[in-house]
Amino acid sequence: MKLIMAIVKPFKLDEVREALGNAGVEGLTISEVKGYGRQKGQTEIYRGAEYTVNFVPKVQLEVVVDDGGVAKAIEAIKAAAGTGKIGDGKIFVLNVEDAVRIRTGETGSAAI
Amino acid sequence: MKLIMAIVKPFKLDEVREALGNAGVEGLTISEVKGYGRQKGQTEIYRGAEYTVNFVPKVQLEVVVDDGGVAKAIEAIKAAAGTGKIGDGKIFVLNVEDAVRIRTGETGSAAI
Amino acid sequence: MKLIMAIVKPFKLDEVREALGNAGVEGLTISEVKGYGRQKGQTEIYRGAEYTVNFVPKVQLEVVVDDGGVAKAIEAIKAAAGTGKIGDGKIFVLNVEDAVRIRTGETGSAAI
Amino acid sequence: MKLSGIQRLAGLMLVAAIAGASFAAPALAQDSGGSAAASAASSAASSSASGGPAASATPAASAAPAASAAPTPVFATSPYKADSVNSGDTAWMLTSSVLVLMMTVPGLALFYAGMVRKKNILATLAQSFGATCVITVLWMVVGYSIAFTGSGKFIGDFKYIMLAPMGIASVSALAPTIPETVYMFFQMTFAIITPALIAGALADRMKYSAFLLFMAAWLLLVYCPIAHWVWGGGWLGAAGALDFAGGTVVHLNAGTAGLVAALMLGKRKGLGTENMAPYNLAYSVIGASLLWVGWFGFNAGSAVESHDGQAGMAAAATQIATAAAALAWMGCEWIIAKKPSVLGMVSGAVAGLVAITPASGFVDPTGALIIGIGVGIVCYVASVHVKHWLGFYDDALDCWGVHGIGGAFGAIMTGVLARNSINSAAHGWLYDHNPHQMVLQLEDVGATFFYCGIMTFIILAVLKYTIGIRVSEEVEVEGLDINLHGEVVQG
Amino acid sequence: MKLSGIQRLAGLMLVAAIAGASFAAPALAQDSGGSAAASAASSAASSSASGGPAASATPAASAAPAASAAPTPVFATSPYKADSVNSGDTAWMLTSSVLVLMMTVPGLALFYAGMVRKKNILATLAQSFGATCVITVLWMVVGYSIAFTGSGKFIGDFKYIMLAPMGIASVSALAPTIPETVYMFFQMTFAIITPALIAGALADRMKYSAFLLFMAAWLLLVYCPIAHWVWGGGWLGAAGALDFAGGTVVHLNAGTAGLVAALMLGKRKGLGTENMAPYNLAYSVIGASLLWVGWFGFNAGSAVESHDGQAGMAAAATQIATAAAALAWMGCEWIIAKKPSVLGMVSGAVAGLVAITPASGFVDPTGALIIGIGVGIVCYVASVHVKHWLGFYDDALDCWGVHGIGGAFGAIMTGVLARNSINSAAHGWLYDHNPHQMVLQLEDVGATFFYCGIMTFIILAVLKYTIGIRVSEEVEVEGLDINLHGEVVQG
Amino acid sequence: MKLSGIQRLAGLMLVAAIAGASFAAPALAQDSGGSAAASAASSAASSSASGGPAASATPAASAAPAASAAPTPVFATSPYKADSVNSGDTAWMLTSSVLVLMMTVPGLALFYAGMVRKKNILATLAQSFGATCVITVLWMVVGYSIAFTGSGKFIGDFKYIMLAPMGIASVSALAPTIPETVYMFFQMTFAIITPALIAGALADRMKYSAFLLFMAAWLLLVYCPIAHWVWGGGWLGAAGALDFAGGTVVHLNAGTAGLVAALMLGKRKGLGTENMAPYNLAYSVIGASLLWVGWFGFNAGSAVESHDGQAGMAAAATQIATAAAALAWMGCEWIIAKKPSVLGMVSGAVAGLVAITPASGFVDPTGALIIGIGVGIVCYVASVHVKHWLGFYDDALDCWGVHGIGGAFGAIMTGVLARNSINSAAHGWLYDHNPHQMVLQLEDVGATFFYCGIMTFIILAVLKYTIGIRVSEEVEVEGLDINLHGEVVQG
Ligand SMILES: Nc1ncnc2c1ncn2[C@@H]1O[C@H](COP(=O)(O)OP(=O)(O)O)[C@@H](O)[C@H]1O
Ligand SMILES: Nc1ncnc2c1ncn2[C@@H]1O[C@H](COP(=O)(O)OP(=O)(O)O)[C@@H](O)[C@H]1O
Ligand SMILES: Nc1ncnc2c1ncn2[C@@H]1O[C@H](COP(=O)(O)OP(=O)(O)O)[C@@H](O)[C@H]1O
Repeated sequence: MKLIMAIVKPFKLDEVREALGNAGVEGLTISEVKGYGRQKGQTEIYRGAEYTVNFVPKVQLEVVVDDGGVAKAIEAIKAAAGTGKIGDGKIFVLNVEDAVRIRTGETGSAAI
Repeated sequence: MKLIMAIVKPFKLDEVREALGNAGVEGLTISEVKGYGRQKGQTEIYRGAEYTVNFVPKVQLEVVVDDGGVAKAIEAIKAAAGTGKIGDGKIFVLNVEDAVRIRTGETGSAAI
Repeated sequence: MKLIMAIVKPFKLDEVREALGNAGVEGLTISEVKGYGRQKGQTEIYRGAEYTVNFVPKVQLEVVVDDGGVAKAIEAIKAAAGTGKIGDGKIFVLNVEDAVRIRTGETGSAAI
Repeated sequence: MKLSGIQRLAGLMLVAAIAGASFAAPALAQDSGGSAAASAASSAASSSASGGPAASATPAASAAPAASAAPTPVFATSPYKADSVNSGDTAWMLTSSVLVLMMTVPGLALFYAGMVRKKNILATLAQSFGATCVITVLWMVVGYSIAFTGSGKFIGDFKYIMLAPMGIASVSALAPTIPETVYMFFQMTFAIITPALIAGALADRMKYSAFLLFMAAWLLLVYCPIAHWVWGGGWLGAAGALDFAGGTVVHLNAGTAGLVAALMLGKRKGLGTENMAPYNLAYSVIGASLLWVGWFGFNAGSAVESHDGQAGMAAAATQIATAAAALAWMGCEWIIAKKPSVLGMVSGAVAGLVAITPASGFVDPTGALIIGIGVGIVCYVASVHVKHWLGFYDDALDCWGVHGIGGAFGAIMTGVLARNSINSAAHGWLYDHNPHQMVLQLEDVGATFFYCGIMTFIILAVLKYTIGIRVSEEVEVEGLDINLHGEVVQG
Repeated sequence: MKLSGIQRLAGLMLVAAIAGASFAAPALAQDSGGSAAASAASSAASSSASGGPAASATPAASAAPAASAAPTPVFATSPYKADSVNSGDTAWMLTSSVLVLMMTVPGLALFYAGMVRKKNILATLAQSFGATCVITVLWMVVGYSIAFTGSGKFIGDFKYIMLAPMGIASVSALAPTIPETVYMFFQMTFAIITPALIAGALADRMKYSAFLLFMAAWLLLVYCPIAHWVWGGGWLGAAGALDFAGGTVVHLNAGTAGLVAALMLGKRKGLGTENMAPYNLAYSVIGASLLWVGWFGFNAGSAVESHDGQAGMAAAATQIATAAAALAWMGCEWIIAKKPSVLGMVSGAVAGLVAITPASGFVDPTGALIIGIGVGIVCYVASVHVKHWLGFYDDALDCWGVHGIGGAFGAIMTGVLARNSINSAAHGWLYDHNPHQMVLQLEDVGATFFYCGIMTFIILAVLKYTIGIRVSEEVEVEGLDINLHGEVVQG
Repeated sequence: MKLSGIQRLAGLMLVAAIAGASFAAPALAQDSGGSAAASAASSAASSSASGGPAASATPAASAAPAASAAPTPVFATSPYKADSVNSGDTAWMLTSSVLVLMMTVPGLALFYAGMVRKKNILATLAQSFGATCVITVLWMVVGYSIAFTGSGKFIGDFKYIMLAPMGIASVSALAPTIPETVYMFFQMTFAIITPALIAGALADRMKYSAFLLFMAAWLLLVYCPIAHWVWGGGWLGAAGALDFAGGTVVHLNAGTAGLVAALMLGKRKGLGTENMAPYNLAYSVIGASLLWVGWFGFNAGSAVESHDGQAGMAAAATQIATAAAALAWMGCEWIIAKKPSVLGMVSGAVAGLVAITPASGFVDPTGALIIGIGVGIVCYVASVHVKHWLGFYDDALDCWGVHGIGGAFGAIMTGVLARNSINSAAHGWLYDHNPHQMVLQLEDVGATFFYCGIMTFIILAVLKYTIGIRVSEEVEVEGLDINLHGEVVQG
């Protein structure tokens, strides 16, 4: 099993979730994060002085899938999250050694 | 060392933390996340129209433990977080290659 | 590639980010988390009764770097985040099997 | 989503319902010769009765005999000569002015800000706040002059530009017991909230520059003339239409403008797909509460005095109708959606305040109760069901659904339930057997609806094809706060 | 946690302390023949003095001679015949009514909403808002009739159902210088806030349907009768009990009901284990501030006029006692918990407002200062320490600890510090050597405590065994907002 | 950042600009023999005119003839003998007092709390709330006595300690148409907000104990004497300086104290490096709106009556200047920073309220418009550009930039635009050709600036070297809420 960690633009979230659903992903976990990268934050004004916010709001998705499902999932995310503009985000893949479904105690792929 | 990543129901947090403490875990990190899975969100009402929220509030725990402590920790979480109802959550185990305690510079198990 | 996951004190964030920048890190993702460990939370007062908050606000940084850059990055974080006081935080290193830049589709190191 | 012909049709009918009536009116007027006397009588008194904020309430005092049948002690005509400025009336009207100002900032600002998404909270507050500033200055420069001076049938004269002639001791014939400065200020607060109400239909997508220009133009071209017609000595007031505190002048007027504006702006991006639920209804509850509290300056203040029973009766009617409407809306939701939402309660309360506005001062407590229950149901249906079913306009925060429909409903019900024993200047249909009053009310509703609708369209059309009225899609997605004002609500 | 017998005992004693006194009272009354004259005198004047909101304040004017020893110019009796309706008194009473309405929405709503957890914020706001609506309608239908009409010793008559006899020119004998419509509205705002206060004890766990029914029943079966006893011409007022603006009628009454309700509902799930700290005290500060501001309508408004010095003295006393109580509570916390909490400051301020309520209008500035300091300490101990030590009731937001204890304390201190030179209708113990007044105050406290306690128990028992009063455990854990109202505060 | 000599110099010049003027004043006074008569005349009337809150406004009524040229009906002198207490004036002054109290809590509390970071929100609220309590008690104990009693040139006497002589029927010679209790309360609300304003300069870094002691000492040593000079019958008022509602006594005074305090506290940690943007400007908008609304009690209330046109004219001027200033500030930002910030709009509105404070009651609508536009620009430049350019003081929330600069600007413009036809006690430069008035205004500004500056320095120096005035660095970083009050805004 692999953990797919994707960082995308917030307003793309719904599309990405649907795309993953179509790709057979049944569960995922998201969290609101802030990103730092090529894309610079918006410039806020405070007492007339402009200053740029270093961090940009992003959404991080964490999805655990079978090794077989990784490629499909990545494709789905790329297709749904891409705008071609700077700041589209990243996808990272990590290895997961085990998974457990708390409710049933199932482990491994069965738990996903 | 392993990173145990558990997604549980918010109101179970305190119990889980205690259970882990009893299991010898001395430190952990939590974050508020939103989950998507079998359990569906609540239905909010807006101008009389009902709509279901796709994402359910969850708490994600990240605990790094020695390889030896993994089984005990998982058991503790399962026992404390389980309600038998859909949405109880998941536990994922990832391998951690190194750890550092910033304050002292200790590394490896000593840093946990 | 490795994922460096660091948990540091919130008010050190800016310094850490700069240090990482100087260490050649171009992108990173942060999230607000709560930590449990040796450092105990502040005591809030409610109707005259004091109670200690178990969880301490922390910031979690996730940075993916080439294997070569790991040591430098860790050093940078340690230097910038350290105060010598309890609660300075931890750094964990996990292996990343692949990375993708959504915008361009680049993979591997090129995507970081 | 695609729009079936049947729906478009229904939409037109909704409009026709209000429109048709007023065409019928004149004709009907001919027929109702029988009530000529009554009609004449009401016309005679109308300059005060329909005067709403402008009504010198002396008639109410002389109504004492009429009411003296009541099994309670009554007071004779007030100890004051109604033509002399006195500290009590002045105290109440200063207080009322302050209360009505509070309705807009922070009342209305919060009511709307609580219903939008986080990214637009500050921009929504900025709309009410900015409108208040622009209108205040324009009112002083020329607005008051157009609306409340001179004897024109359609607009006032321009003698009061910069309020030059208004000395420390001036008194307006429209408000003989308070200084004109106070009357000008009181009317200013009405002129402020009326355009500001329109913002409810513009939420989340209008350019701020266009918004402020729209407020300015609409004040001078729509509000001031209509206020003059009904309260400033113009043709509608003279005709005998009853509008105590602004059912048509303020609410139907703002609501109609909101409907037109919503159509010209188009729908919010993501409507139907994205979650548009209110970010922080606590703000809306504070806002609705301050609107409720301030509305006593609006309605009871419209007696323009406190030396007899009229302000008190208007206050009582206002409180009763508001509570009844909130309960009615709550009840509808409880039955249909199974849960009474907080948004529903506060919307119902505002609907009640709107509908009782033209009627307060003319109806008794039971009349207020009836109007409240009625408008709670009507506005619930209009805002929650009809809007979605028609689906071709995005009246985001229900400016038309609550103020437009509620204002028209109130104006019409005023004709039905107005009672001579409450205000000697009024002769309603039910109690005083004066069907002709209905004609006048429909005339009032129709005139406001059409004049406002057409003028609002023209103003926005001009703005649209010059500076543009809607923000870019990116701006709308990212949020108005950061893009229009460079600020955000943190955290 | 388990409850030791000693604690239960102490709990009963707390109750007995208040109860016992009132049994003693009559007996004591017999003994105090010496003060018969005084007692008679005070009875004579009492219908106005104890009238609180109902007090025609003419006595205060006639007090001028008494006070004219003061080294400052004094004004002769006011230029008005106190029996004629006038614009100044009417202006002030309209303003006061609006201020008291503002106390409940948004004041009280925010004060409580700021203290609950995020998941219950909207539900808490909905309690105050919904109660306001239900009570308004019931007051118009029959409440006013029960409380403020007729000459019954225990309840009024039913002639005023739907306020039918209340014409534009009616005047109530209880408020001769303002229209009855205004007096009815002013009293309505008191009837609204009193039951709404109880919500503080019900927080986080009551069904909304049961809550609204409870409000309705409690208004008619508890508030209206007691208001009639003390202010409407009933037996307690006639006996000479002094309650200027509602120490017992409003606060002890609501507090007692809160105590009973807390016991019948049981404790919040997770109390003691979960963190129940307020989510956003900023709301509570806004709420407390608006309560403070609005309270001048409550206390100074209870002079029911502004043509002499009584309203002003009541206002001064209110301001002084409130500040003193806030400082006293703050001081206790600073000493004991080492930090002055914001929740403590605002709770102290409210405690001060509560305790000065029955006394304002009867005490001088120094008396107000003493009452303020005293109640700040007493309520701090009751809410922070006694409650936890007893530990058998979960008075979540300290409705009993602040309103119950504070109201009783204020009523009793009124007997001690009331001063004839401030209000000619009052004869206190300390300055006017009239110990008998203490008997009357204790009688008032005891009667309210017992009648309210018993009736509240009956009402809730009926609801509990019919529709049920508490939400399910899941609902309580998930939050009332989403489950009762289908909404949440986002983010 | 390092500070270049040129900047220090400019800083000193800024101070000198205000200072120098007042040295010039007396000299100039000598020269202006030509205006001796006028000067004498104005002195004669000054005890009422400059009286601000203390002004018996009868002159305004007698101004009627002057104004009767206006093409509108005018009212003859008011129906009241101005020396008799009446219900209307009392009603308005009670209302005004309540409005001014609302300016501090919750108005000012929210205005400031919205601008700080999340970790300091509650502590900021606690500053306004705590100051209100401390000052209320001190005002009753001795403050009122020092400021508004006796006939001293510099301070009052101490006869009114504990307000002992203030009976139910007392009347102050400074306010002959209302009870003294009301006048004392009205003045108390001014005494509360003035020190509370200083908190804007202390944000995020002051110890709470030191803050409360500072408020207490500053009230008694700075505010009370200055209030006596100008309004209590002291030398400045007698000299003929015009300050209707407190441009110097309240705003320049608080602003100057803020500047000194900011210098003595030092800058906030992280200024320039950390993001100090407001956490929730919605609070600031609510606060600014309530300040605006309440300010009518401040300015129109300063007529201390409502029986003639003065309160009304003051209200009109206030509304116009406020809106104009908000638009001016907004315009500057729109042009320079390309976006009109919400913080800018509300800051501009407050600047307008500040500047019109001394002028309302003396200027006509056009004068108000000019003052509003002017102060909007001046305060924008001072708060946004000059502050950053000088960079040696951290006036966190612009207490000096808005209240200090705005108050001084308003006081000076009052001398220019005051108009005899608006207030017979005033003789301005422009309309009434009385240059000498400028001398008096500058004298007033200079005296306030120096006396306040020096005394504030002394008070803070004493506190600094005894208990200390600034929190530790850890506390500042972690936040004041948790460390000073043991609470936080959750979520
Ligand atoms: N090396 C990295 N480690 C962790 N997160 C990263 C890394 N690089 C980029 N990110 C995340 O991806 C987001 C988008 O990256 P950015 O460089 O702004 O645009 P792009 O993805 O188009 O190159 C960043 O805001 C950050 O959250
Ligand atoms: N494949 C997955 N990857 C990441 N998180 C998941 C995955 N599946 C489930 N989760 C998380 O676990 C939570 C509970 O899962 P759900 O299917 O709702 O109930 P259950 O765990 O009882 O099957 C989800 O809300 C989500 O946060
Ligand atoms: N085993 C662990 N797994 C995950 N996070 C941990 C672990 N131990 C500590 N942390 C995180 O590191 C933070 C600091 O640890 P703490 O023990 O308080 O101080 P120190 O790092 O100085 O030993 C904690 O608040 C927690 O967020």
